[in-house]
Amino acid sequence: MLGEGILKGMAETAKNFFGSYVSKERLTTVEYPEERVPAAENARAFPFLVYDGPDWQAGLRCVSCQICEKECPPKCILIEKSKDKKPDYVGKPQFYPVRFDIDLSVCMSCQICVEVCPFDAIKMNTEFALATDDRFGGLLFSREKLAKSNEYYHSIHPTEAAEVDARLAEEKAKVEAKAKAAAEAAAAKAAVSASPAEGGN
Amino acid sequence: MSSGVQTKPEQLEGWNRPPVIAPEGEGELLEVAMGPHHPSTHGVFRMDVTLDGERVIGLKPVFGYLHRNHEKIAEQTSYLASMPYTDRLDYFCSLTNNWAYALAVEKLAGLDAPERAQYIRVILAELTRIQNHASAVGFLLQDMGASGTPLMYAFREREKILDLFEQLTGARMMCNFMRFGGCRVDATAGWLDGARKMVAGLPNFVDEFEALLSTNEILMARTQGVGVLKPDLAVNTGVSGPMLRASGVDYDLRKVDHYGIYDRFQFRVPLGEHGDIYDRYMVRVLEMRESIRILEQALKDVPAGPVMDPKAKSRGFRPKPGEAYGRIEAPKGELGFYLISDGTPNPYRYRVRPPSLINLTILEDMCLGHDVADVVLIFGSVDIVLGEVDR
Amino acid sequence: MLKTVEEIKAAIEAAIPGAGVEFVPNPGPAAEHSLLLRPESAVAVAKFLRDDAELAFDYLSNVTGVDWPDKEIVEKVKAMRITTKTVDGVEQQVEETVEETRKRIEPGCLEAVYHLYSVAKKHGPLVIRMRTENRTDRVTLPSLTPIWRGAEFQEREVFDLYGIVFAGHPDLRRILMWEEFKDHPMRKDFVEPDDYEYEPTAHDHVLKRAQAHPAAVVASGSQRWRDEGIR
Amino acid sequence: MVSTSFFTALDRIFFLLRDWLVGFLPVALRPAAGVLLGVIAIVAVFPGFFALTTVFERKGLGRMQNRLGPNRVGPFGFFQPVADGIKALTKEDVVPYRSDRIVHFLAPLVLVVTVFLGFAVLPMGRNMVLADMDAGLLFFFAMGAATELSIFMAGWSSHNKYSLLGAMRGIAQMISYEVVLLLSAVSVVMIGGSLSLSKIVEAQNSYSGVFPHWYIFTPWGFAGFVVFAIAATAETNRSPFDLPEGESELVAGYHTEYSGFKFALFFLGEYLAMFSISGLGTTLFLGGWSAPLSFFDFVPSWIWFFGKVMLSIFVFIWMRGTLPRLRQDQLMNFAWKFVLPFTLLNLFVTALWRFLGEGWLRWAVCSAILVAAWALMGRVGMRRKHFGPRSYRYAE
Repeated sequence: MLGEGILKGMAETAKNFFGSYVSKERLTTVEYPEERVPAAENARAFPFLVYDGPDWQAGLRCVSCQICEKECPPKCILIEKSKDKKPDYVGKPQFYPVRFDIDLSVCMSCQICVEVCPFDAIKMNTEFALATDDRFGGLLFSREKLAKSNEYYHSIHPTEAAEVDARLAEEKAKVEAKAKAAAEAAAAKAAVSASPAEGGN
Repeated sequence: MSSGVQTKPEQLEGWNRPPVIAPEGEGELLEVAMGPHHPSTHGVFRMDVTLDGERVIGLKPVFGYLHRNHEKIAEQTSYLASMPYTDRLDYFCSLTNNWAYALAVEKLAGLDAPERAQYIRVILAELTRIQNHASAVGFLLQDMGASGTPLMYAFREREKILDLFEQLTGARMMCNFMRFGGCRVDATAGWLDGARKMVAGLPNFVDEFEALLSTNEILMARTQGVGVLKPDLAVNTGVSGPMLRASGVDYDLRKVDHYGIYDRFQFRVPLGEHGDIYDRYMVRVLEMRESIRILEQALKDVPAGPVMDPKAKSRGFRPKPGEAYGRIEAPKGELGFYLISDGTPNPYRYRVRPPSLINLTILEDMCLGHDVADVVLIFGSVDIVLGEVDR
Repeated sequence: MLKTVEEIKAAIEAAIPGAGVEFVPNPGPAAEHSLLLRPESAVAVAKFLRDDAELAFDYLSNVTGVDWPDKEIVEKVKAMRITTKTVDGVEQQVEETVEETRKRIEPGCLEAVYHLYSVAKKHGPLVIRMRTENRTDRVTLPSLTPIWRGAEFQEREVFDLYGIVFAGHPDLRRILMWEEFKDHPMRKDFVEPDDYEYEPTAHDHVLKRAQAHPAAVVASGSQRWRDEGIR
Repeated sequence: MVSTSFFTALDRIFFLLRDWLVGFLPVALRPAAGVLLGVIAIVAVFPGFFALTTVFERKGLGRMQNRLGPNRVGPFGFFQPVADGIKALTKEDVVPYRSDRIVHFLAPLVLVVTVFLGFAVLPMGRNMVLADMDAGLLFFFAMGAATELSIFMAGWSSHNKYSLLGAMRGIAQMISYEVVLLLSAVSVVMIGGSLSLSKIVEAQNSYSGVFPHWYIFTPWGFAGFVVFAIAATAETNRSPFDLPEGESELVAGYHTEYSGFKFALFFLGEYLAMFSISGLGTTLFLGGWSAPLSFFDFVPSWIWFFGKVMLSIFVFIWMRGTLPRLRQDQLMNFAWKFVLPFTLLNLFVTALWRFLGEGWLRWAVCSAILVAAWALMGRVGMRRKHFGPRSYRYAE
């Protein structure tokens, strides 16, 4: 009969009208500034630089290899390499960035910098509300603004950060073991080379 | 450069132009520019419509307002760096765009995604298809004047699917998830459980969605017999996706090309008979049901294993010289990527075959002789995203 | 089942004598070999491909252009040269192998690539190509839009972005760029005009590039930009 | 007894208020002042009602669409219309350069004035009618027809293609449905025997046991009400008959070129028309201000009237939240080929009802005729237009 479909549809909207008062399934709205959905663990917004230890300048993991700068699709990263070197987390002397700028107004949150980074130095933040009224440079983040502690990284991406830490610790252990072995070998060698001299004495 | 050589349509053999519709009686014709700022052009799109009263006797689509030369950008960056740009083609279905591009590069470089990655890809692609079809139908009904109710129902479900995407890929729309030879991260058991729970609720949603308007007399009167596209013309025009199947042509790349692991799943391809707007609407709704079936099967047994081909590498990726054309059944139609490699880290030629653009070829033919109100519906039933049309 | 590209080539040549179809191999893993059509016979071949009962390539999936700029090829050529030498007081003509470096310019072309599938037989793809004679003035190719309507917008796009003129296209206008735009942005030698739609951003290396630009103008295209002052 | 007199007083509260206020004036001025007060009350109350309705509409639509609706301005968003009003008032009033400025200016005024005039004859409570004309129904329809003029003025003067198309659609639609609206009211007049709206309400204000004698509870009355509701929706340009505005096709139809307060006036006019037509429908078919069950008689009559109007407004909103829009030719076809014949048949059925006398026979006969006619005409119409549910095949 003419009108059947219309009545069916009206029944459906009526169901939703009343349903929205009782069912959370139907009324999915989250009233944003007052209540927030907790960020998913994988969520990504904009990149930041990880540092270990208390001093961000000393602990920055970035060795200024500039791979991310090259791979960044919108080319929003600018890195200036240092002239001198400073020891990294395993104690090996490395370059460090004297300038590391990310223009977040250009960044498209694609995470490719994170993927290509061999040093786990750049990670994605979950903070997305970065609006500013300064159009020229308000979103140009420099090293100071980008540097976030490893603890912060643990707080936003716990699983991932634990994995990274384990990997780094493993590498460090390997390097240390190697260094120890090398040192022992050197000591042994020294001992060997020293012994004739001793004997000579 | 001159604007090229113009040949009159009637001089061309096989040129399947629509019949020229003459205005009735006397009086002036009305030329209306629908767009670029118009409530139902789904973005910045213009249709220069010539009207005789309310009857359309001419229509020229005009686009390019969103053109950013995506292909040129891709030719100037590495293969990997184009991946996030593909998200922005059809921003409703970034994951299928990812897949199409990854598929083309895999073909170009001879990579293969491992089993588990294939499953995850299928799950994500079908979720994408459901949310795209739901919103496409919602937008179509919105164009019909249904005050956004169906659209809001579609968005309600889309919200849940996007939540899943965010949990897995980190972003809701610009997922940038697939990689050449696999997926970027693995799906956790918790995520798969969440997806199962979500999928279990989907049939309910489709039922509700159908009850709302599928048999509504107004909808049937508005859409049946309007914007008819005959199957042979559809094939000749390169129309693809639900629009082609609504015209009754059995051509679903998931069945034809056997890409991914679609061979393993039981699903049917719904076909329309009349090729009108109602068929396009219903084919989309029925495809959602089939997608749910695929999802149920895919989520049942996701094998364990790695998600990346061990041969694949993210840095210094240089495929051998050659070319490849990879295409998948994206929600909007056949999405293809044509790549030529010259052995350098950047593709020599990178081409997107945008289903939205090519499905628009036939827009004028479908609209001629109908009312201006129908133009909006026919356009809505094509289901385009301007990000993909203009690239 | 789809015949191999060589078989299709043979079929075309049997059906259309003098079609002059050339086989273009694809060295990559995809191994999608293609056929190079001659512009004169392209429409006839395309019609055959579409209408042949066995091939039935009724679905044109993808049309695109490729730009192959003029290439300077430096190659070492071993040449036999006949030199006159005096051996033992007798002048003799001796053949000698000399290695010499030659530079030659391989003329570039614009190429249109078509990917064909068959909906009826569910096979494909068949890749066909056409090449223009050069990249400047002889850039006309026959349009395949009369055979496959699906080429309509895509050929317009190729015309717009590459500048291939498709003879026989019913409505060849720019499609993505605006009508007044000069030059063809997808060509390899296209130099982006840095100065249009310019607005200062924090991401401002563009400005420096723009200032350094006039020296870098190589293509006549961007010179034209400059001359006509489009901004 | 105290309570009875209290409720009587409450029922007459507006009269008491008026008499008290008028009492300060000299006797000669009292009748005129009384009328003036009534006019002021209507002009003040209904825009307030409009403001409330916009919030309820948006919240109701929101709930139907599983959203919250406006909830930012004031408690539960109830001050939203205040914000909207301020916005409309402070907005720039843009008049297109090539428009006919005078007509462009007059169009919203004509709309609002004519719509307000319609309220004069509506009995909003026991004896609460501003001008109790003998031909009140006729006056109401005359005023309703004048709104078409304003729509055409707006569409024509804007010098905009969308406006023109919208206005053309509006005129065609409103004239077509005017016929249906009138004819469906005629059946009430046939039974009620009067064109005076107060008399029509009085005729319905009696009870069998506890149940009222509203016209909607008769077969012809129900059919008449359905037709009246369809025509009223079309007349007020509400969804699914909102073609003159046709948001997705014509941007905003005849008021595309209006901004600021003129646009707000159009908006006001649309809602006022909705109230007045709901009021008329209530009066004709839903027993006007009479109570739905006899023992609720003590509740003030005006509460019932406004309650019923609110209910019909809710139905308007409900339809808007559900239904897609018709197309122009379908709309006209529906009016002339379906609704009009059905209304004519309903007139015949009404006459039959009148002369069959009391008893179950007239119920059975009249219902059967109407149901059969609706089903038959619906089926024939759908078959002629080739639409209906479909089944789909699958390729394996």
